[in-house]
Amino acid sequence: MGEWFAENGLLLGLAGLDGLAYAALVFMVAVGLNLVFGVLRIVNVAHGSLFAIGAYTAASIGLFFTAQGLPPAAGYAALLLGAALVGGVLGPLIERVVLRRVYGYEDVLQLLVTFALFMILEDMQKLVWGVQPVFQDSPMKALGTVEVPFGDDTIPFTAYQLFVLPGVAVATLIGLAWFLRRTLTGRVIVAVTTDKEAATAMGIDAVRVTLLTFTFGAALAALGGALASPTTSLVPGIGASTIVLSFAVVATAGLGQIEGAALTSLLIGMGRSAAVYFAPELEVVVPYLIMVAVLLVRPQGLFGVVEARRV
Amino acid sequence: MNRQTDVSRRAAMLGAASSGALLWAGEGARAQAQKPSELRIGITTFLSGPASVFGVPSRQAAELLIEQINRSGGIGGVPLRAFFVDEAPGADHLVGEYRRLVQNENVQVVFASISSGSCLACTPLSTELRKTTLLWDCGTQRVFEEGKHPYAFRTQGYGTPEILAPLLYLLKTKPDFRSIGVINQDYAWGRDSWELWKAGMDALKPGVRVVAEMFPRFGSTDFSTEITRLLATRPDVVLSTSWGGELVTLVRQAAERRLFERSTFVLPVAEASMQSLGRAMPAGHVIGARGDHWNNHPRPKDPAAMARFVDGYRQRFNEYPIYPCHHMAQAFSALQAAYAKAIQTKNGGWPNDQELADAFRGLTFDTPTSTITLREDGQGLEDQLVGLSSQGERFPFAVPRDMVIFPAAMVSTPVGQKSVEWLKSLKPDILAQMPAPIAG
Amino acid sequence: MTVPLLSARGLRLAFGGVKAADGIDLDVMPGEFLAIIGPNGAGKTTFINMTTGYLRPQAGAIEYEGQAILGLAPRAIVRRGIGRSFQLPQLFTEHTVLENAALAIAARAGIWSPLVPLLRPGYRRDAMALLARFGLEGVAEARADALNEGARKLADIAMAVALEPRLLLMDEPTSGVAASEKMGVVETLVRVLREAGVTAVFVEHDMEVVARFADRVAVWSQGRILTLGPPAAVLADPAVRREVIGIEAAAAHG
Amino acid sequence: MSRRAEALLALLGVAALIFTAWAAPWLRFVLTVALAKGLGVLGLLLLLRAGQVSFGHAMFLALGAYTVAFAAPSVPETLVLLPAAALLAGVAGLLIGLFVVRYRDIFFGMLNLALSMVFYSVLEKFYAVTKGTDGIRVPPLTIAGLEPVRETQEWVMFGLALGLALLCALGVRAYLASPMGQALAGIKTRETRLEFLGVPARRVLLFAYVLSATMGGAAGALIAMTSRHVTPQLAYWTSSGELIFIGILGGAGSALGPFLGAAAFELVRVYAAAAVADAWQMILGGVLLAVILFAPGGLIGILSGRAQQRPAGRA
Repeated sequence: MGEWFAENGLLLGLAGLDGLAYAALVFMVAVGLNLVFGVLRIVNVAHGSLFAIGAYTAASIGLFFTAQGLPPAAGYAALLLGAALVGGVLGPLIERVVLRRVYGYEDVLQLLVTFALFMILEDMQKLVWGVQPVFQDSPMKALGTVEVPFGDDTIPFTAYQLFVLPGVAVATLIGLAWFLRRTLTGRVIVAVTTDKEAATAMGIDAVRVTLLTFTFGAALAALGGALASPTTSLVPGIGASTIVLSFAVVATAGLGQIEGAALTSLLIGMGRSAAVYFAPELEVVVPYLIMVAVLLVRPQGLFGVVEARRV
Repeated sequence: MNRQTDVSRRAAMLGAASSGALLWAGEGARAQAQKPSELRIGITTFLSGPASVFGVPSRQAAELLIEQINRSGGIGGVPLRAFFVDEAPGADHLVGEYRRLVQNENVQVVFASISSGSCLACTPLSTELRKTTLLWDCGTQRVFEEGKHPYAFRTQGYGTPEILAPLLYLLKTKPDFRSIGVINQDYAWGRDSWELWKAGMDALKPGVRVVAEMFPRFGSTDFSTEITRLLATRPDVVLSTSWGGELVTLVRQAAERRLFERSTFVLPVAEASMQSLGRAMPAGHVIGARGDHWNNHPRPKDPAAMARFVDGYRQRFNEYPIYPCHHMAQAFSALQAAYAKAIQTKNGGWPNDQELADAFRGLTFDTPTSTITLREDGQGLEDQLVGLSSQGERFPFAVPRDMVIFPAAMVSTPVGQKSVEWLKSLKPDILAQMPAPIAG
Repeated sequence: MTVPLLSARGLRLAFGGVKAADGIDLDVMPGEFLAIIGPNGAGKTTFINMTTGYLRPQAGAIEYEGQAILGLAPRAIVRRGIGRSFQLPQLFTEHTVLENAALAIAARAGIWSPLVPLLRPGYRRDAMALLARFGLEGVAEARADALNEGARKLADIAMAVALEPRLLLMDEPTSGVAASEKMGVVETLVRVLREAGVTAVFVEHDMEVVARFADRVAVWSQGRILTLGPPAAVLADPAVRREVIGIEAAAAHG
Repeated sequence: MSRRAEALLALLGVAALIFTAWAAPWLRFVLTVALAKGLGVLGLLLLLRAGQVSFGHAMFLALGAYTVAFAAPSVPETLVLLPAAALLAGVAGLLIGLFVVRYRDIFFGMLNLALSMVFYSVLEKFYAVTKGTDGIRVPPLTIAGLEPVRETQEWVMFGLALGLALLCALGVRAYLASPMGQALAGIKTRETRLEFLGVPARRVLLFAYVLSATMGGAAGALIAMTSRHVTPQLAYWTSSGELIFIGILGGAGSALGPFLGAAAFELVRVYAAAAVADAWQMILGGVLLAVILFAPGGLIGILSGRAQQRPAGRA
């Protein structure tokens, strides 16, 4: 064991750096999904589509800015603008026009409504953005690379991957924690998450909270997509693979738990990149194995609270 | 045989009034054919999902070609009409669609599939339903090496030449490489192409160290971990047969982190992604096109035809055609040639399914760049053009320089042999047969 | 001296800092009707939950018919003959009352016959007979969630009785029942339980019900038993009147 | 729906299926696959009865399909492979069920999803054995030792699927009416009460789970034998989503629902794909949305005139 570490310790360190960036992106998407699930109790399959549309929108705005001759830093404004636009327009639209009609329906129907939305939005992306890969990497290029020492060698990492992604994720985590615990609106969201009936009985306007939370969750998904867009090329189908991973995070984290989502994302990110180095055939199943293992030990998820069954 | 008719008769009786239907549907491939009012073609291609990157341009090419052919009188005076089918929902859905095309839309020919999985699922059906099927883009060597398909023909090259040509090119231009890392998509093509490459490489240059074998999930959007691993292990050569959005992402992420400065890349399917990458594609790496149809082909057989197709496509769709468009054009070219041959054989009569298939066997047809011959097993022989990536004035994206045109027969597995076995039996003297590079 | 049917010794259970059971000792005698009274949060329901295997005490022992039952799963305890009803009636809300009753009948007989309908003639007859004992035959075909509270309480108890328990623990059988129906509900269930010879422990807030129907009363407070005795004596106890009934009266009016 | 109406509907459905399969030969294939999927959905419906949504049920269909693909070269006999696939899926259902029936709601759904994705990855990753995403081709099979011609083979598979569908629909109908089936429905509304009736809720759910896995295995085997090609896509999460889709489209209220839903689903998909090959997904999504919003009882609900009845809210 010690020998193995001596040999592979450095590689493990590199894997950690990669895992961090990956975890940051996973977290951005999963935390929004988890927040929405906490309040609406709907597993929103269309969350992945919001991620994809956020990415496409941010890239389009970024390309437009570049075409206007704006400096690369404007790319960052494009990311935020894209996320805000998608969250602010699509979020309320989906919640008010579709989801609101099915509250009180059986879980499976609510879930399927979002599945239907997912199918519609997937084809819509194709109609709007076509099928050729779209990319816009000026935000990543603007920051250049950082040489990370590796034995006698150095390995270039992009500063975007090393600092921006984890930085935004940590800021989101801290900001969300502060928002949920210290602001009135945040506490209301927590109250509804914990016990919707009681919260409504106390006079909380559940309709408003629901709209707000969904919009917020949609914006987080779109921001995740926007953040991912400079590092990847956007093609049809990126939403489908993102969402299924977020499902695993939500169940592992515990419902509505943002710290749980952060820890789970970190576990998944690290586990995945370690797998790429040492057991590539496990790469895809790592998130699911983590989930099964966690639920075996903690049936309510990492940070989940046992829901009191009233008798 | 007796047993079969027995069961058949019983089923006919069981199925109440169905005996009529059995006769009707059992119409043989040898029945006399009437000249139809239109020549119906079923085309399966990816219209959704990640592979629509190939599927949609090829559909556009097909529509353009059909218009052109119909404007000049169709085939044998019969106008063409295409029925497109999306491959994305999977093989089980596609085999149903294949049946629909044949049994309901009454297509005369099916152009089947980008995905190897789809081809493997469709070719047996071509035998069952006795319908001529052109494998217009899929590359798996398994189709014709593991079975006989009298009604299936591949109007382009396939995995073995598409891998062997870049390998030979690498061995010739960078003979002293000692280590290699591979990063392929995790599906049949990614796996098969590595197996082919490894077999050839071990035969022609034994002792190359494989420092990383990575098969990230099909549809991956991030390769930073894989790139870090390649940066850390410093292979002389990085092979990737990836395509589409994944190749674009891989190249951009690798270029940003200067992996292209440490290792020589070999990208056999690069051509389709060059436009998306534009100036982001680094120069001096081995790139292939699954054929010989690079836009800067040094000596196309019919430059006018090449220009007509490329310019026509560009005018309509505002982008250069990529290799699936060329493969689609090859399928149409083969179709025209085969019908011409069959109609001539029949003295002007319209061929039935059997006669049409007979016309395809051994057929030679023109492409803008060369000619392709369909061997007796149905496999087409397409030349391979490989070179080093370079950026220039003429195109806003990378095209090859120092191009080598590999004659198809040189790099294709002989009929009746299996690719991996054949590659293992290669001797280094094959390098001596390699034509000289053309500057471009 | 008769042997107690149920005997609890030294039960302790705390949730965080709240002591829901702080050394409970209690014997339930065969055939008696024992009422448990006390303010909310005194640990009355906790006692029922511990006895029926729903909660596990941190310390103590429970014997039923001379055998330890602590640590058994609820359904094992049910099978030994301890039934319970719930403050919030636990009916299968999407089933009819008849189906609810028939499921209880089937549960006693064993449900592992996947191809014979639940409402086979035998079960239907037994279920109707069961409902008739509780005066519920008129609502047999109604969906369980359409009943009024009194009927729901009776249906809930009927399902427990269907298993032919020897001891029945009832958690507030009259709470939420309209005042006009309350005595009718209690009279019905006391009649059925007496006929069946079931020993009963019930948590109750209505002192009139306690005074009329209980053989003994246990007064609960902060996880302990304050007093235990015949209703007349206990309800007359000034401490009980002040600590328990006073609060009850105030709560009832608030 | 009354017994007579249901029986009438079933008869009409069978007649319509046979007529369509006879009149349009290419639909015979589509309908066979639809019947097979309906069988898989029927299993899923059992779990829905308990209020549990398995988001990974397609793994059992894939298991059945791959059983056929792997075993067919050595045992090319339909009447052996079909029960073998069902049995194997049932055993897998028992093993997986022992684990997942301890969980409810989203945890149940997501664990099933996770396990199906693990299975999907195994099918995809172990290329040397499974041929990866290319999938495995199923050789022609014998039926009771005979090798029928293609046309007859198609009819036999259609008949087999139809027979099995009817048999299972009747079986499920009886099961759901039995005390066990009613207890299963009790898990959805009052699981605590079940425990206090002395009924082990987990075992009730486990029985349903094994049953649904077995039907899933049979469904997968039928699909493999009909399409004669299996790919890992069968186990992907969207395939599981599709099964739930079909269940709701058809209506969860009757054992006929899944088959009605599956036939409608396959036909809509085929015709949508034929009409607009690159936006069929959007059409399916639109249909699904419309059904949930305007007819939550599904097609069965519409047919029995109860489309207006809203589903019960969460208790």
